[in-house]
Amino acid sequence: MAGKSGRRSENRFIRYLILFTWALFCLMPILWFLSIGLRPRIEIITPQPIYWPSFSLDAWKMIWQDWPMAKYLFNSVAAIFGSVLIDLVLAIPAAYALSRFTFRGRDDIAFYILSTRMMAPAIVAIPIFFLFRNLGLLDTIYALMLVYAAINLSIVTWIIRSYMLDIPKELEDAARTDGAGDLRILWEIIIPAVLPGIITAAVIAMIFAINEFLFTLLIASTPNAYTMSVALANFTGGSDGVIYNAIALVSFIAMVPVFIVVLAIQKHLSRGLTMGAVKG
Amino acid sequence: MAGKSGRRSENRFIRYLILFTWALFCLMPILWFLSIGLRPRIEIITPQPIYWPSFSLDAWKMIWQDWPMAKYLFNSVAAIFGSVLIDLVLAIPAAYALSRFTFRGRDDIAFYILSTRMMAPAIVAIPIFFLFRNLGLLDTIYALMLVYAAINLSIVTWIIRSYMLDIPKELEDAARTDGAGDLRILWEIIIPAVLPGIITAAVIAMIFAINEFLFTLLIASTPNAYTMSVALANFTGGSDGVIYNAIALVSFIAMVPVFIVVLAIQKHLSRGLTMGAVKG
Amino acid sequence: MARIELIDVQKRWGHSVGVRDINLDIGDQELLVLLGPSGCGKTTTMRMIAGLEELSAGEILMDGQPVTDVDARDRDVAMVFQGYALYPNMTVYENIRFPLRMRNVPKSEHRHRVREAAAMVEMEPYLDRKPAALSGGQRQRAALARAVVRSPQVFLMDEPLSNLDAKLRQSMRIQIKQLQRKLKITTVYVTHDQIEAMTLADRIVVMHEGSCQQVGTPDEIYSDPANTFVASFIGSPPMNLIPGVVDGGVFECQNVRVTGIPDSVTGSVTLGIRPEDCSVAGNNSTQHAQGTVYGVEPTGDLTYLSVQAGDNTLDIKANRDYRSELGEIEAIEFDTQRLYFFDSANGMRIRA
Amino acid sequence: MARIELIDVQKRWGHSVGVRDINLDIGDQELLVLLGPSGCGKTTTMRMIAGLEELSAGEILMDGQPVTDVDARDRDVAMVFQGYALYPNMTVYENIRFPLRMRNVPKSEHRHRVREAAAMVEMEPYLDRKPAALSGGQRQRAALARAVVRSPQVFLMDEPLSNLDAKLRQSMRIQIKQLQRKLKITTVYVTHDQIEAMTLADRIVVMHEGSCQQVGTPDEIYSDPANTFVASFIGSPPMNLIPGVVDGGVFECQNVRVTGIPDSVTGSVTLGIRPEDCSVAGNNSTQHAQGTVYGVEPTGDLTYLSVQAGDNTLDIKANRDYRSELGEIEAIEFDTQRLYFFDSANGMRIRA
Repeated sequence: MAGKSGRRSENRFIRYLILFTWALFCLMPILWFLSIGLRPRIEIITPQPIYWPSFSLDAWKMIWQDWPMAKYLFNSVAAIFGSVLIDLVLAIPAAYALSRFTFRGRDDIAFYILSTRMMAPAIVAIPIFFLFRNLGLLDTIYALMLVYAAINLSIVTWIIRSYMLDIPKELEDAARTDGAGDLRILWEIIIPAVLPGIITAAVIAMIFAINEFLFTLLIASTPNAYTMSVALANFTGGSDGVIYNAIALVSFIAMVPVFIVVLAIQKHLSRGLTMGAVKG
Repeated sequence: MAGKSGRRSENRFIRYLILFTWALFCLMPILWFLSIGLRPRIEIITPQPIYWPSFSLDAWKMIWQDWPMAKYLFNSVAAIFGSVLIDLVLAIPAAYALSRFTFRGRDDIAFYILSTRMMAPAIVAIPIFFLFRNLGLLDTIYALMLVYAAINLSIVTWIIRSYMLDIPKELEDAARTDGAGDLRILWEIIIPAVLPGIITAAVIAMIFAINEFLFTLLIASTPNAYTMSVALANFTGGSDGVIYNAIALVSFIAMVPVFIVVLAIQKHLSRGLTMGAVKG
Repeated sequence: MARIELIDVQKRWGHSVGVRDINLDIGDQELLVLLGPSGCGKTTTMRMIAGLEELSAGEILMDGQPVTDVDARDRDVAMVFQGYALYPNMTVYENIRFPLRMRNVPKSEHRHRVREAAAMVEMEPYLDRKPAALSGGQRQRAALARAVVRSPQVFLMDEPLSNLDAKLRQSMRIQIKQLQRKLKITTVYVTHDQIEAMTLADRIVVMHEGSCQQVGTPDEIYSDPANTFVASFIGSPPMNLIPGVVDGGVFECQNVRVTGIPDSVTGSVTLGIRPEDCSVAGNNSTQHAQGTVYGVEPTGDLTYLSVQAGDNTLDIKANRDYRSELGEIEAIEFDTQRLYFFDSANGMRIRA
Repeated sequence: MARIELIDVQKRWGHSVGVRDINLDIGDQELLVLLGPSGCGKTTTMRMIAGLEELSAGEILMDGQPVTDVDARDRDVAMVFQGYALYPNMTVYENIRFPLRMRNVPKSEHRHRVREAAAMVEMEPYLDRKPAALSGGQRQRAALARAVVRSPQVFLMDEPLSNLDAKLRQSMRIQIKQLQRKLKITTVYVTHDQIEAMTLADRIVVMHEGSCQQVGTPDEIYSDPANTFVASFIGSPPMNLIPGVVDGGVFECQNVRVTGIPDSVTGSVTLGIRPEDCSVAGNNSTQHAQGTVYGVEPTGDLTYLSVQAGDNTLDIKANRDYRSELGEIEAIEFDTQRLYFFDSANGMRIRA
């Protein structure tokens, strides 16, 4: 019989090794980012390795002076929040219908929702392009809102629906015998009960919207509708070559609104997460 | 007191109206795609509306004859499957460690995982670019594998972990009193029990990998490592202008491997989903 | 203040029948218990009374008015659910107030009526809490207050005590009975627990596979069961049922022999005898059955004895001092005044 | 075949104490029940015996050998869990075989031993099923077979019957007792159900807030409780505990008066009397207490009566024919041979 304490510490070592390897793999990009964004451009493009990097705010100055970054930031924020709002307005009643009422083809719809997320994004890019051209919405943030909303609608619906499935039917029966109609049940009972789910869905929709690149590139053809992520593309071409440290910094700025939102709703979000929420 | 049957049918009408609006919004892109991919190019670029579109396989012929589509398809499939494999190998032990062992900073790690998904993709693009340049992996599918794996590792870990949290502690206690060690518990008890979660995570990682555009563009600088989604970019520039119907068709082909996988594992996936799995 | 009539009520889902041809006349202020194993249709019957489930056939009347097509929200019915169904995002106060808001009771009355209802179930100190911060018993009482607050015509209770522990269940049982007596509201109560049914009910309806097996007072159900299902469902342990043959006034089967059976009983029958009407035979008493001791369970108050007599296991409530070793042979005496006979073919009671 | 000794065993988590200074000597082949309300430390104590929980202080010996630092997988102990803990991805056969594989039992023996274990609990027909396809009772039996299969030195059972319904619980109780007697394996059984403890145990350990209240046979625990906690935890309904004052051999409190108290009892005491030792006073009998009827619950076999006597509610087991209306006045007689007295200050028993 092996001594317990000996094996315990050995186990602990293995655990930390696993976690360390894993964290390194996850963290790598961040570490690299830190090492690039705040260094002079000359150090980055030189092929020789640099062991003692110097510090510089060149890139920081450049992005604010040479480019309308504030405008891009506003476009990003407006398009993303607008799209999330559209998603919630459409998804909540649809999710309720999908979770509660029985009708033919209900399960097919559920499967369809998943499939749409499996399409390469380009598949939907083209038709949307034509649609907006015909509507005269090309190159506006309204077009971006609608596109982001369309991309995310199915997944937002799916998340909210799966939270609604967890609400006991009894709760609705109780509200009905208490005298409430369908709309009041949705508004007073269901929505408050799935609030963590709604918030989780909204955050995930935000993440997807921020990550969106191709559609934005297609729709936003002038700085009028440029978002942060497309603005980055500007740093990759042109006579100056790829301006890596500027890209790193702009990316960093793009994170700021997200972090503010996440901090503000953290309580609800973590409640959603501990409810076994973000299972996908 | 209102008659029940009267209100019932009225309710039903409202439900269908909600669902119809919602489905239309979701389906729109697909319908447009269908209307474009199989029409002659001339009809698409003309500004006049066309009410009776004609049918053409021009685009179909072009993409196979003029471009190495088979090669791109292979690159896509290899990079995506490789990345999912890397993710699973790293994520399963890490998720187990995160879900079972108590150590300091455990909850911070969980929060960190979420935050990484909230970064604009470009933020990690640059450091990765340099890393691969130094490793000599630029323009290979191995680089793509590693990038996709790095992007998805945190979310894959998170999903698997949340399934593992649902496994009763009793199951492990039972295995331990039955004489099993940590590794056997993981392999014989935990992994089979979270299989639906692993499959769900893998499918979601696949979806993310397929949707990935920016990194691929950065890494795959020649057709040697082009994937389907980047190959599409070729149809958007050049002397021919944007070849919309070709793009639509290539997108369609890109979906095929995903559908094969999803069909093959559908049983497990739907089990995962009905377990309230895809809650995010 | 309502009389409820169910006339030929049926519920089918496709080809499966949930409830078949139930006829009930529930008197004003009565406490009627629907009792049966899970899946017997008792909850479905209650949900049809509530208006939460459509009838497949038949009619429901309240005070003589048909309500079959009236929606749940328009019936003057309050229901208490198995899982309490408290609204998790509202405080206890808001929960109790919810039915008043929905029924458009004037706002000025709300505070007063909520307090009154809460006081009835001693929930006043907890009005500001969310349901998650309450214990099981407190949730139960909050759900009761919500049902009470608008003085409905009918109370419906669907296994309201099944999520409580044994001790709490007993005290809540008495509270519910007191409340119902005080408010004089017609109540339908669903349970699978025969003790709950016996102790609460004015009348019990025993249900099995969607149909009604027997309707009667607790005493009638216990001492005058209509068939083997009712006999075996009531009592803890339930009635011993011994299949055998009666010939010339003598009941016989392996290891069991009872004489002096009335003439009305002949042929293939099932003999029923309750565990408390069996005893370990003394030296001078008649031995009706014999078998090996299979289990001896002293509970302090009395001793549960099970004896394997041929193919039958007999449960006996022996006195608190009885002890014996597993495997011993023991002789059993029946109280011959308390024998029941059932037709072997259909399980129906044979009455003398 | 093992004797288990717990010496000054303690479990703390930070500042909260789970188990304090438990000393137990569990004999070979004994069935010891740890009984107590939830959170009393009984499961923690069992998990420390299993090796699933580290001790904060103290020592555990098996057959005289210290095992405190031995990992769970290396102790020869089999455990049955409350949720059965069957491996969901394996068939019943694979589940039962799992401990054999893990303990490197030669492969050739597997089939034989699995079948033997399954036969013991009548699970042979279900060997190919997955746990999800089994009923609650079948899962319970499969878990038992898995524990039995490798003939461990010690069985640990953590509320194994709490997820079963009342009727199944009773029959499984007898099966477990039979199995333990047959295999002669030292068994520690955790439960919060006093009936289970009374009927199964060779000895019972009553626990409360992490410490041991009394150790004894079921008879001792029932008829000779050491303090008010044990007295009020055992019995259904539990013992009536009436605070009052004894002066000159007379116990008195509001509405209760008992004479002839032994001299050893004086001052502020708590009088204990079990519901079955109370009865409704006849015309010629002594009246020890008086109160208004608060609840009458006929169960068929007997009638639970509760009477409000001053501040105390008395539970009485009246005979099956007893009936009365709520609010009536009723006089109660005690069996004066079966009175218990406890010190009001610390709840400890005062022995004559």
